[in-house]
Amino acid sequence: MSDLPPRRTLRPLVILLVALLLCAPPFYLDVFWLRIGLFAMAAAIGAVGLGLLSGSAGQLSLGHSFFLAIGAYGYTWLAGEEPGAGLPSALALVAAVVLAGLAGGLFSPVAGRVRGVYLGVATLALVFLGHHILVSAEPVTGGFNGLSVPPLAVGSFTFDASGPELVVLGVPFGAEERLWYLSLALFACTWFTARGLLRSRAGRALKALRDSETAAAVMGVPVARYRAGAFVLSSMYAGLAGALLALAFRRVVPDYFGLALSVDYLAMIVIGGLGSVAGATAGAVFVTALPLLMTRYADQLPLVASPGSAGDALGPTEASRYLYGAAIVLILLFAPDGLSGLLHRLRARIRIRRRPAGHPASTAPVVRTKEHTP
Amino acid sequence: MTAFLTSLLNGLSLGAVHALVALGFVVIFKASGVLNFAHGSLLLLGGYLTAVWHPHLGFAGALAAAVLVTASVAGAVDRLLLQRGGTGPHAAHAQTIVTIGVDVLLFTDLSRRIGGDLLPLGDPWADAVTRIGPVTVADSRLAAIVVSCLVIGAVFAAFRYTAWGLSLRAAAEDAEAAALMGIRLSRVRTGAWCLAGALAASAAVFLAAFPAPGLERTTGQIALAAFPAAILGGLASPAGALAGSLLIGLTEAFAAGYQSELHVLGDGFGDVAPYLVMVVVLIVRPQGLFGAKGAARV
Amino acid sequence: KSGDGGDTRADGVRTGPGVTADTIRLGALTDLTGPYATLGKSIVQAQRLWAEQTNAKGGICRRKIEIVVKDHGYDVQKAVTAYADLAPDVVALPQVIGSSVMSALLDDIERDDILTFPQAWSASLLGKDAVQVLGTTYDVDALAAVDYLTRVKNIKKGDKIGHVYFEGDYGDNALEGSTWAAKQAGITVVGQKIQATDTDLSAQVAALAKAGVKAVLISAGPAQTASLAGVAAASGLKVPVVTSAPGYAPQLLKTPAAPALVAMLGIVSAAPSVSSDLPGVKAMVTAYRKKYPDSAVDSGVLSGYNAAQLMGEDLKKACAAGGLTRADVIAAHRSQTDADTGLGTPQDFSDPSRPASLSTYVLRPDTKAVGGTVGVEDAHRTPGVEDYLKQRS
Amino acid sequence: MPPLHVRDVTVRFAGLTALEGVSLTVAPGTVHALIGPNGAGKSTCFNVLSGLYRPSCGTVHLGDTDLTRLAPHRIAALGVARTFQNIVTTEGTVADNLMVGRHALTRAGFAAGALRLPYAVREQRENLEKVREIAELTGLGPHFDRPVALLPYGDRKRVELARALCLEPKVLLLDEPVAGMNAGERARTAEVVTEVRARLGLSVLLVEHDMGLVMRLADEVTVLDFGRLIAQGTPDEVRAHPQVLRAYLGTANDREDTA
Amino acid sequence: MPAPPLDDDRPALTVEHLDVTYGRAVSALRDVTLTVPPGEVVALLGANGAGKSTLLRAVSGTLRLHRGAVTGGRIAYGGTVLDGRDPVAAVRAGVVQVPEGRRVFASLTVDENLRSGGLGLGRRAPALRRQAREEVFALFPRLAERRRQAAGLLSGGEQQMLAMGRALMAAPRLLLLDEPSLGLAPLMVERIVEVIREINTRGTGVLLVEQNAGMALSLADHAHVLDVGEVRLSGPAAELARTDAVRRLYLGEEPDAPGRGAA
Ligand SMILES: Nc1ncnc2c1ncn2[C@@H]1O[C@H](COP(=O)(O)OP(=O)(O)OP(=O)(O)O)[C@@H](O)[C@H]1O
Ligand SMILES: Nc1ncnc2c1ncn2[C@@H]1O[C@H](COP(=O)(O)OP(=O)(O)OP(=O)(O)O)[C@@H](O)[C@H]1O
Ligand SMILES: [Mg+2]
Ligand SMILES: [Mg+2]
Repeated sequence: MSDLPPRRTLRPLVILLVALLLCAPPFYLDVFWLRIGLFAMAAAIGAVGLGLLSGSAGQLSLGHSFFLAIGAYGYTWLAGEEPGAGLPSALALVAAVVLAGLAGGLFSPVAGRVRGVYLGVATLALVFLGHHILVSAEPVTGGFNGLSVPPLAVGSFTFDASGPELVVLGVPFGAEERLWYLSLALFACTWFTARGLLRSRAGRALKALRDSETAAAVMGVPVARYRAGAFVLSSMYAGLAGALLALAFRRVVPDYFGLALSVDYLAMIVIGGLGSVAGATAGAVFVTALPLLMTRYADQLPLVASPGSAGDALGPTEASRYLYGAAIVLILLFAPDGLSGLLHRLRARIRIRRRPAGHPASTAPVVRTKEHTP
Repeated sequence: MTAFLTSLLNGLSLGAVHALVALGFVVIFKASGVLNFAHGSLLLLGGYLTAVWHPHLGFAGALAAAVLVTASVAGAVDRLLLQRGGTGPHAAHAQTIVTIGVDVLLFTDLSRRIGGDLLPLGDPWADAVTRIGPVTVADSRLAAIVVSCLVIGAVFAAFRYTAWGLSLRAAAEDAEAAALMGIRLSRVRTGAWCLAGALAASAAVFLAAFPAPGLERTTGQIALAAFPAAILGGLASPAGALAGSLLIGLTEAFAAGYQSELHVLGDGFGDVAPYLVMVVVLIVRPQGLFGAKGAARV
Repeated sequence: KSGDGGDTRADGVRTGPGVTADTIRLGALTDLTGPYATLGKSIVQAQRLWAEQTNAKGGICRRKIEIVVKDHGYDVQKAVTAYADLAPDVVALPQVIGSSVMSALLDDIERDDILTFPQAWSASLLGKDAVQVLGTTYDVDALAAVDYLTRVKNIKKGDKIGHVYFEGDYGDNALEGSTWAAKQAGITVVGQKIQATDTDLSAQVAALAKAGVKAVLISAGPAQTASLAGVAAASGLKVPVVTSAPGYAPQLLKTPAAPALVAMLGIVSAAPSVSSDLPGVKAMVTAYRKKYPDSAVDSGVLSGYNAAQLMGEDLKKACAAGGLTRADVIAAHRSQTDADTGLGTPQDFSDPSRPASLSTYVLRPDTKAVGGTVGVEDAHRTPGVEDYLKQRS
Repeated sequence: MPPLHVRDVTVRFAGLTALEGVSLTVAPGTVHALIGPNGAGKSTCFNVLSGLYRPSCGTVHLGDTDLTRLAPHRIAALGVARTFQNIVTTEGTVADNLMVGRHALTRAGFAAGALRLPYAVREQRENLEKVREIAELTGLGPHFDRPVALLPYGDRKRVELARALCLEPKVLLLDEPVAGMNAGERARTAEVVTEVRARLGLSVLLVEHDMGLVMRLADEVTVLDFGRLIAQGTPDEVRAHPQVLRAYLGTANDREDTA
Repeated sequence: MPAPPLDDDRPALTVEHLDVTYGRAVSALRDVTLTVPPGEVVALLGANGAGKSTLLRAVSGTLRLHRGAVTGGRIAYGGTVLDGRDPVAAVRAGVVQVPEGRRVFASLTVDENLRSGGLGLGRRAPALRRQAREEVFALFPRLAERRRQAAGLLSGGEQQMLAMGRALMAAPRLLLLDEPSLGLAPLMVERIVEVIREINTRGTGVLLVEQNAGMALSLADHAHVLDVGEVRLSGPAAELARTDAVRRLYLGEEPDAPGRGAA
């Protein structure tokens, strides 16, 4: 899209600034905030994956939590000792991602053929089947109680507080601080690859497929293979996100990977704005952080009683649920194309004001006609 | 044999209740392209209102009032929250997520009110059962079968033969062209939401009635089972919703009824069996059992 | 970020996180908005009541008790964050609700050395120094249930009994107990696994009827118990049904299934019925009703209050030994071999890998009684329970 | 350039025979027009050629390659490109749409794209150049970076043409390429077709109701009616064919031809 | 299609100083003024992107669906103000559009598509409806053969006929046609011409957007030429047909090039 010259020269500077900003929190924030950050970054990686699938390839998936589970359990089991393969943990991380991709590939008879909402509900099956397996296959998954997650170690450096103590600029680096930088690095990879993909040949083919299967096929796009490919890819991002979440939680339990989690991811990509990496990220931060923050600070709101007080007083969790629900509704009411759409519109408006009557600022296309007779 | 018949009847009646819920999904999806995640909460709302009002209005009165109010709430959600969101290409997605927000709000409020209670709805069937040969079925379930057959038939006819049904299908196909035919898009759509709300409220009665112990805060989660039912039938048609629901109901009942025989697949397999059936059906027919293979020719 | 080193206060008491010169902070990770909201509320209120009473009597170790409550709504992620938020400034957790929450926190709790009383009674929580399951575990209850059926309800060798159980720890653990006990008695168990969302048990009842069971155990929630009893009664499967404490709630007596429940149900529980006339229970019920006139008194109140009192005993003992650090509290706790709060049977906390108590009561529903139950059998030990524990370990 | 042979193709739908034993050959480097009344089966024929429909009997060959049972993307990869009668474009700019047209000619896959491997980046850059040339050629230059959805009908039609050209096809199937254009624009589009044919030597199969255009461009004409072939020959032969006059052109045609 | 009886207070469509903008930035029409007098056929010509469809959208009230808006001027049909209203108002007033690109309801049958055309009229006697449908079938026999077929499976030309028939079911008093000859075979174009003449003689006004200028000008009483959003030429159709610019641009009669087909 139109890159105005001044912005282009500013770009490396902006990137540098953002990178610095993202590296700062471990020095200033306490564990509560760092944890929120960890969850948000992991969620962002997963959301970017789902965004590729839903936003770009037009496929709905409610099975994302299944692939998160594969990543999380995959890492835990592969790196674990008691039940586990005892692989070096860094290798296990990579293998977990591959494993999630394989699982996505196994689903390709469905993912390659079934479209849109149909796929969405078909993937629902994965969540329930997955849960069933996680609970039943106790020797591998630890059953209902799950497994404790071995820390990640690269060489002699471990990403938790167990290794030799590490103090950077006067700040002791515990598990959260170390994991912060790991997550940040992996998130940067995600950002880089996902954006690259969206603008590449494969990304365009996926979008073509979304808008018209026939047209795409006639232009030479192998439909089923690309659909399945998008699914595998999104599973791999989910796997990575799952493994990171496991590292942040330090324990994996099957109940966490339920339908609610899948729905959360769906909410992330739409609230952020479908089809863009930045949107998915923004949505992930919003959906992850908001409830946690609200639960923490809700008791400072007026009318909210402390948890468990007598009578029918409004408890903080309920207050935060209300606020969360209302936030979702309001955001999409005023920004139907999500947070990133809102930003775009603001930017476009500023640009119009700057040079009135110019060439049309490219707004999102308005009416997409359906696929009709060729 | 008795066990088989019991499972069969159980499955049919379960499927009939699912069908009421699934039909609501289908109608909403058709009218607005939205996957209504708030459907379970609407259902809960209908049930809750019936439970609260039946001591004052009697069961029939309370049910009528609850159906009316739930329908209005559903309509209002559509009119005030969803339709405001505009008509962009992603509008249906955004609206789908708005329903998640609505669900959070409704569910939080209702579960705050219901708490851990099990609310009786005061339905006339109470714990009466009927013996059919060697099998017993709860009267409420027989009522469910009858009611949902009637309701689904009516909705089916409305889809086919009334101006509203035609408008709805036309609008679903191409909103702009429908507008050019003088169809009031938002009214048609809101009508569909109201209908779905009414269906959800009536389903609540059967879900909370006798074999179940009463209305709980989790009663709405049954809506999840309606997802596969709706999809299995193909989101396109009410008849599909019925067929899908019956299939799901039967699967569930048989998987539970023959759990010990299915032991090798892990205990509790009955709860996932419907999903497996759904996946298998979708592999064979990606558009669901009754889904048209896309009327647009290629 | 302070370590658990243990500073020594002016009064000579070693203290660590959660304890200052004039307060002792206890934490509660509870569910006030999720599936266990009723239970959570009862426990929180009961423990608040206890704290108030204790503080009125001058507190413990000359310090006021303060209970910090965090609601996780049965959401694991929220629970983990809430724990991270809570853990640094409490000394112990007299309440954690939710098996999956407990599993997710287990490692952290052990690492942080926080004495925790989970409101979950699975045997899988045994064997951790910092975690104490109060009373009996689910399997021990199931043993008692089978014993009750054979002793009182005429279930004989060669009979079949059904066991409907929840997926997860609760059900698995109970099934383990029932299966063992049944095997000893020459009885066959027909299992039916269900999920928390199943509230219509027609299919399960049909399957059990087909199998020809003579009695049914149910390890699920109150809604499931009601449905089971109702359907069974209506379809002519008139057999005794036995559940454990989590499978029953007084609200059930307002449902259509009430007559069936009154007629068929027995409840095995480590705690006496709330309507029992143990003096401790009576006093507590009176005080609770006075403070919370609008709340129902149910078994959650009893177990919450009991937990708080036991925690109080631990704190007192630790104080007497000169320290209130987390390690001191755990040490004090493990030194109790006969803790009796007057709310039921005495408990022995010295061996982390054994249930704290092996005695169970049998109760039955009663529409008129406080808490909806009355006692049927007093606390007693199920014969064979020691053998069971031996083969378990 | 291989010839395209259609032999004895029959297509049936429930209760309807859309094509019945139709045969035709598009000789290399020629423009072959396929005309006929509405519903005669022209688009159906295109759908068979591009692999979207399976004929119930008959075969399609490109040179020696049998296309009859190939998947659409395989056929595209062999160099058969088409446009649609009802415009089918994707969301995104003209450039995006045209780049999709290059799909069969490029190789970078998911991984190469995600990791931005040098060869993928180079490939993309080179193809963008090609695509821009084609856009200029078809008169889409000024719209290159505009979203297609905002373009008027005529320009969207041109996007389709350009996208098909991006495939660098051996055979180009055009379904009513000038519908929705006025006379001047039609003439320009005709020029484009003539030019690419001359430059690339490709064969064109053309469906069009604008007889003027057909007469001007076509080397050979096949006429269908109710799925059956009723005439075949040079434009002038066909124009005089009585059955064609009756079924398709109408008797008034000669008079109004130059209106 | 039962057209309204010929009476003398039949309204005219008046468009005055109309400005239309898309997405708050793209100006698509500027100061466009034209009228469609009662019972006349008015043709609207113009190159791709001139704004013809935009004008029809403005009259029908569907601009909003394309993120466009009337930013100035007014549109009225008789006494009914149409700018800023919704499509329903236009249909109620008797203004019915056949949109560009057919837009039939693909999964509905041909019959149902036709029925949907009458929906804007509210309740109507079934007999009337049946009669209207029979008339459409008489005009396009091909549709009668395909009446139970899903419209999406029709051929392009058949869909165009259906779109036209569907609009006729609404008993329009003013018909807005956006390229009705699109994709039609020459014989069928002649047929459409006859149909337009026919309904016009029954008193229905027609605003005809056409790329087939020869056909349009032969049908129309008046014609206007739009150029990049502004009216460039207007006048009686016959006169316009003699103008050089029109001959060259829209009739394709370049000095040395042979004329192109009527179709
Ligand atoms: N998928 C399908 N199912 C059923 N009938 C079909 C299908 N595709 C085409 N038809 C029918 O086959 C006939 C031929 O259609 P086709 O689209 O090939 O016509 P055409 O020659 O392209 O006409 P036009 O010039 O109007 O585009 C039509 O009557 C159409 O209704
Ligand atoms: N939704 C939209 N948003 C922005 N600009 C638009 C939109 N729709 C049309 N335009 C622009 O408005 C102008 C007029 O378009 P319009 O569709 O009215 O042209 P037209 O005369 O009907 O052309 P054609 O004969 O090709 O159909 C064009 O420049 C077009 O790009
Ligand atoms: Mg065609
Ligand atoms: Mg136009």
